[in-house]
Amino acid sequence: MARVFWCILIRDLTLAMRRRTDVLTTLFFFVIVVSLFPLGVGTERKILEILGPGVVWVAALLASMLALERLFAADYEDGTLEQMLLTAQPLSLLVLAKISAHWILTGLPLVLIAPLVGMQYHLTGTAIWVMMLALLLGTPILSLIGAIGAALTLGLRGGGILLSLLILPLYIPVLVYGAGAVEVSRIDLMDVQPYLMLLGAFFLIALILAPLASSAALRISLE
Amino acid sequence: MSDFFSQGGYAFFVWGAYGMVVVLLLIEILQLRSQRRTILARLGRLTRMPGTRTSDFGATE
Amino acid sequence: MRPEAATLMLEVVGLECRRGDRRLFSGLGLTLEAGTLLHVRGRNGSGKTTLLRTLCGLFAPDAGEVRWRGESIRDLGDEYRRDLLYFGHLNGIKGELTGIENLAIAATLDGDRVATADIWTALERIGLAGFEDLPTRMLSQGQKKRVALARLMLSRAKLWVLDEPFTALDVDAVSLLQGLIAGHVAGGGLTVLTTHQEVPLTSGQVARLDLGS
Amino acid sequence: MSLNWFKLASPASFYPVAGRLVPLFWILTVGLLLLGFYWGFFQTPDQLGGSNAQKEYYRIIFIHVPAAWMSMWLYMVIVGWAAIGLVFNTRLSFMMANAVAPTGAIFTFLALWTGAFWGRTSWGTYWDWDPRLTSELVLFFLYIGYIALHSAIDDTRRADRASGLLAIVGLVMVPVIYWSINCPDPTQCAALHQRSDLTRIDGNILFSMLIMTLGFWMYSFATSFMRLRGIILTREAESAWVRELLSQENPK
Repeated sequence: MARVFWCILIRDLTLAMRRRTDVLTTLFFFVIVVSLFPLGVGTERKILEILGPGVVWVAALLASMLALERLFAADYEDGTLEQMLLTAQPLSLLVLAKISAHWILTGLPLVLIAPLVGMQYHLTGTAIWVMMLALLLGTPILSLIGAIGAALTLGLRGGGILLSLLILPLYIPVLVYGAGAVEVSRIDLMDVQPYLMLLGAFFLIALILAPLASSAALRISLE
Repeated sequence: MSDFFSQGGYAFFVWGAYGMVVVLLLIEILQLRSQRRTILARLGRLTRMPGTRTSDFGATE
Repeated sequence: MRPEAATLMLEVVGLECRRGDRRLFSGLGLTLEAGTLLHVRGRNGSGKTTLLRTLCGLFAPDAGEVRWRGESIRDLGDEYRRDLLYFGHLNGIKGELTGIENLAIAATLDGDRVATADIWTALERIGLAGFEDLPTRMLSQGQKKRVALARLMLSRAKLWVLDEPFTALDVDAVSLLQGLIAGHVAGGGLTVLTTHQEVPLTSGQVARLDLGS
Repeated sequence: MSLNWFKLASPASFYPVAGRLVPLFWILTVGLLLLGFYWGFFQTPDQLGGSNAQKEYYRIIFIHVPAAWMSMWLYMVIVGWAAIGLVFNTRLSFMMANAVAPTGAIFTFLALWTGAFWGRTSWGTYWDWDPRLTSELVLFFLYIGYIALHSAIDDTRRADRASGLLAIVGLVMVPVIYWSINCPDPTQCAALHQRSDLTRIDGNILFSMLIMTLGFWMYSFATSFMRLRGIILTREAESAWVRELLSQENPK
């Protein structure tokens, strides 16, 4: 089991390393969106402090959404996905490995760059730490839920737009508690705990259910 | 009668809400009627055209 | 013939498949015993590929079922897929990875532990000596197909389902593939394939199925 | 063998049944809606007008609540049929789900629209980020997503199954979304909508609300069956019974 998981994980990471630009585009999209906001709403420190958490989370949502389209697309086009469906391995395990690789490539960089964008919004040191923690718990949920949508819209014309239509409403809970955690951390750090625990609970539930739903969706899409 | 239409000064809101219901439901009904006519017309053309039965063959061994 | 090999059997019972709103075939039944090759023939759009995908369990039939060793493949699930090797229109190899890497991953996913030396040998036998560690996107169409076909040598699957395996192959590769299939069937395996070419098979039984005559 | 027969014959045998039921549902719809309208507007002046605290804008609730109920109920119906279709691989159940979806989307939109008018008169604003309003909006997105996904896929079977799975995923997510909007602070929940308690509502108001709901329900049956007949005809266009039916209806 573990051998197969690592095999797919390393395979996807290797593939990404041989096509590096794909990884960087997501990251730069995130940075650009976050940097554009102050130009639109004004650069006043007070406004930015209030908007910061929400903006960062909305940008993270959009960035992970953009990357999702390619989660299964390449494997679908060259037939390797079809072969994965025909192996004697549980498909949800393979899907989980692919989602993990996808998160390492598109979610983790967002977590790591968070301090930088946090400073753009004058967030305090603690708020930045909370934001990183919330992103660390929240971005995997985005990848997990998004994988279902990516599997459903596989190979469709205009799949990217459709994908955002299907998946963005489902991201609401992550957005509410992810941004909420950073928000309350500015008042009292002790209030942060229930938010993070909720995100953690969502993550565990998504970790169990999303690979099952995604593999069911893949079997439908590859019929 | 005008009392009925004025709805105690809330005419815009009451009739705005009811009006939208009536409009949307009517649109749906009309759309369904025209859709049915389109389908029947298309199927009618198909049946009159010979040699369109591409299915209905069984596999032989 | 070993006793367990005698139970190897692929059965198709009352199969009906639709594609979209169109019925491709219905009431299809056949039995394929160990050591047999089934050649599926038919015009374009007669449902050859759909039939093959149904045999693999990729496509759920609208009626009827496929049985392997007497059990429905839906119930067998992963157990059936362990015995199965499918070769479709797409090669199923990654252009960014080398032939060696592609085959090693495929073997791992099949649950086999294949030594790297065996992969080198397989690639050499299929005529790709010297190309083993190039990214496969640098290879020609036919060479890519050869990489994919090298899986046939490494796999221990009992049932091969091959959809148009001979296209884009040169004469040498065609005869090599024919040899592989003949060897597989002679060794008690089963093969289902579609091709527009005639397959001269020296040993074993060849059954034919014509779709949409 | 009987199951096999059932599967194949279902669309063919259901088509005429639905055809006979459609006029019946239309009669019920018109009757119930007229009764509900009459009761809501002419049997409730004591409660709504004059010196009473309840204002006449309260009449919006006779369509707002039924529309909201129907929007949720029809989504459940879609999920139910989709689940049956995915488990038993029956084509008719997916057709049912598809036939219901547009009507459900319309009721969701109407619930939002009438809710906005209701909100303007009672809270003083057309829109507020109230949990129920926001959840209804999310439900609207789910309907749109269902319909969009279905129409984006050319292969009907894949379209049926994919959108069915999406509907089920949506059903799992709706409570979580509702809860997250309702309790943005996990330690305490706030709600603008007062908790609804049907027993506290005046009998006449409740009566017209329920009659309107029944009317909308019958309307949903009527439109869904009409749409279903269209879907069956389109999908079964090549089968013998449709051809026979057509040659009977318009002989050459």
